[in-house]
Amino acid sequence: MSLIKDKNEMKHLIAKRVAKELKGSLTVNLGIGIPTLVPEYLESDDIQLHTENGLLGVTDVAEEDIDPNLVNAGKLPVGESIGASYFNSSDSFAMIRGGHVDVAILGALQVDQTGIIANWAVPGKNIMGVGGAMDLLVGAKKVIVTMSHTSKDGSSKILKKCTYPITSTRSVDMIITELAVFKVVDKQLQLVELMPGSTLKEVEEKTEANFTYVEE
Amino acid sequence: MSLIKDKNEMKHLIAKRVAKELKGSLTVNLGIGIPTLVPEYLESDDIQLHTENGLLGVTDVAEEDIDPNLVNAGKLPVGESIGASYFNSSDSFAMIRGGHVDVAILGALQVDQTGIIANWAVPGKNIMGVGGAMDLLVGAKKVIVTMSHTSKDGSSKILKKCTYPITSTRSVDMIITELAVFKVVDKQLQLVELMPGSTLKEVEEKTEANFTYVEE
Amino acid sequence: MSKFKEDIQDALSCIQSGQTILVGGFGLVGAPLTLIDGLIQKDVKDLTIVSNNLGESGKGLGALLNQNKIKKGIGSYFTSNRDVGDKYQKGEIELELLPQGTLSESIRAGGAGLGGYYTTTGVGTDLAIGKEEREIDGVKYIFEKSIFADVALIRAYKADRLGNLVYYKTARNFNPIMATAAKNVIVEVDEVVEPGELNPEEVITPQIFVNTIVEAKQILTKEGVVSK
Amino acid sequence: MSKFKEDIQDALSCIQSGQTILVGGFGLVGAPLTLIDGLIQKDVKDLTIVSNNLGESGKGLGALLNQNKIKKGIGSYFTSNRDVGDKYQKGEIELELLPQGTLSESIRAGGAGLGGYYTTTGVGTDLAIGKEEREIDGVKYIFEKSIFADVALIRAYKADRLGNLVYYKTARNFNPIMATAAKNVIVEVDEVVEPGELNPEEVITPQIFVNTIVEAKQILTKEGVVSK
Repeated sequence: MSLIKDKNEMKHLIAKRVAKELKGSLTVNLGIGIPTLVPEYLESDDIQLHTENGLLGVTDVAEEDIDPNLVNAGKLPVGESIGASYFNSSDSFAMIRGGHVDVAILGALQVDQTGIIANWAVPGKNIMGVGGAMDLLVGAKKVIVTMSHTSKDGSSKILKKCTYPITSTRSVDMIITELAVFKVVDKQLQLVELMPGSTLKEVEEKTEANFTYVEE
Repeated sequence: MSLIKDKNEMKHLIAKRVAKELKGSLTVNLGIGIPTLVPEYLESDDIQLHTENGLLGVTDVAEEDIDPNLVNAGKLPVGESIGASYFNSSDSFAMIRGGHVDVAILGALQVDQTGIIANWAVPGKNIMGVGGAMDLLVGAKKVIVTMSHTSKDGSSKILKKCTYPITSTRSVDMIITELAVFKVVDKQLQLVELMPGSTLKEVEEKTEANFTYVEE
Repeated sequence: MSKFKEDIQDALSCIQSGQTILVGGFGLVGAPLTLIDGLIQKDVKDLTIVSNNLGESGKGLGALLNQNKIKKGIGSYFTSNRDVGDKYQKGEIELELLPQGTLSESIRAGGAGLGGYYTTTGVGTDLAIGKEEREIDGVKYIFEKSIFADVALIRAYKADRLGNLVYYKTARNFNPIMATAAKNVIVEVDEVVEPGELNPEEVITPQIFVNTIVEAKQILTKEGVVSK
Repeated sequence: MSKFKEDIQDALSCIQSGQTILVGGFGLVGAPLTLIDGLIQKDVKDLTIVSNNLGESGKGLGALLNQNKIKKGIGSYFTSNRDVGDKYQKGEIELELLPQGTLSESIRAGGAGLGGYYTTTGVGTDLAIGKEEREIDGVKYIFEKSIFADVALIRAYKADRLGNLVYYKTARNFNPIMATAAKNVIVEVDEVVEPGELNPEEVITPQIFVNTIVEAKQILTKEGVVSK
């Protein structure tokens, strides 16, 4: 049984694990939610953060330096790094879709066992927002999904097949939850790591999708 | 018989007549050749000159101020006006094709009696350059053609039908030669003005195309 | 010739009911709040609004929405204003949802005189339903049409009197591309300067695109929107 | 991490025979003359060169042409170098002529991950032969494919060590769009500065696009090309 006490701790645990994947010189786009916590844990000085509303070189900002006209895609205040640049929305998505962003870290509602994700719509509810999710899925060289392993009702979010509308036909590369780290290789899930306090048995119980366990 | 003594005088006569068409606040793209002489005769202070290699706000430049990195589409040195702006080639042609340039003044090899022009290729010679001619033809709100009325051998350049490859299916709006000014209305040529020293008889003799004479 | 106008309603006089209007901004950031306020004062209806969001609840375009002046919204993320969902449920507004990159690219394409383009974004998803799919060099794309509007309402930081514009930080977003894609482009700015005060190398929107300039009177601050 | 390299051949080490290379510049203005010179020194052949012109006779890309290293040229105005016509007559080079707006738009589309687009330019002319025609909202367009290359050789004015670029006057031309449309982007600049010295609002090419920076040693002056 996972040792995590609350949702906030879970989010930080996942963000910290994501940060370990980001080594060397990379351009990384961070989605809304858990991904925005990743910068706290980055070890490389050479990571450039991209936000699709038009800034390459996102940093944290101190409370007293908050500028209402300087925000990330989640509309939260950010700062600009040394060597940053601003651009318009079409140039920003040209970067994304054109394959110039190395890594995208996204949240998801569901992932299937081939690595296809659903993260923009829920059937029966109005389809109201997609933002940059579909663009990031087709464009980023590597996509890492962060999410809680199960829904509030305890049901698995890693499914044989997504029941919500998919975001792209492209499989993500990695899934990181509070329980496990999966890689997607040849459209198959490989459990490559158990998160602290998690057991294979727990992951098996809480994962609907088929997966193999590969100790790395 | 036209009173023009030499080719240079002819070019200036045409350029001066073109300038009379440019009134009020306009953005104008100037082609290579005769069009580049037009600015000498402009009366409006409110004409902004566009060059497709990436500058809005072209001016003349004094010999001592020539900058090798500041040229027009004919690769001739130019200056920049107060309120000028630079942009890349795709943004420049977005302006042209997107209908943001008010007037294009172009040279032509041939014009037909519906106002279709040929100005980029000669059959039997290698097709080697088109530059921005086709873009300007589809994009500029108004197109004025400047050219000598006849070829070196005396044959008409205003024809029933172009024998050279056409530049666009769009008819130009006006043709200005050393002998006459034509308007193109509903795909028909209207002779609206005789140039100084020119007679209707001479224009009729030297024009293969059908046209009507409309005294304005 | 100066494109500056003192009076907001005078600046908006070209707008009529039934028109398609591009509105800049990412949420309230970089949104032309003064011009939107002018639109709220104006007697128009049946507008098609192209904007990433329809503001927030009761703020920016959200206030226009609550006046029932918007017939249709075209955007990428309506979720930021819960009123949009309510109106959609009641059948009081049509919505067209586009991926954000497709929204921005379609506007750019419209301004650049293109008819449309092929993008990988959305292929195989519900947002591709009804759209032509085409394989080019072994890759699947869908066709997206360009967007060109009657009017664009945008926000910039500074304008010279000719209409050259520069922007401020992430308030740039959709504004420069919208400036290219409408018959009438109206911009609100924090400051109007004389021609020559903006460096020609640093102009983001050349004056060719801008019809009318007004001074911003509604400003986004840390404390929210305030009147100047 | 600095992207600066001292040695030109080191910078060009990614280039191989048979590749497609974008080369910036409008004639010699804004052309990466130092990198072209490096290519002249390098043992490669069968290159496809995408550039508005193939230099002037014996200058810039014209010198590379005369080495018979260019298998194919894609551009809009080869007329500026009479040697191109001679080689074409002899069957020593393939040429693909595109309207200048189509050339630039195809490069931008390649960099933006698009498969192609519909343009009005060229409709009904000889340059539309073999291209799909399509009517959209009553207007005729032709389909043009995007261009994406192995390498781009470009010229800028200043770079910071991260690779952010600014340009100088009409030497900008094709360079910023080519920076987006190749796997490897190599830029020569007049000056390398420290990160932070370029204003983030004024960067034209964000560093994400740039792989390698070298110092320009061949400079275009009023008196022609000189070695620095």
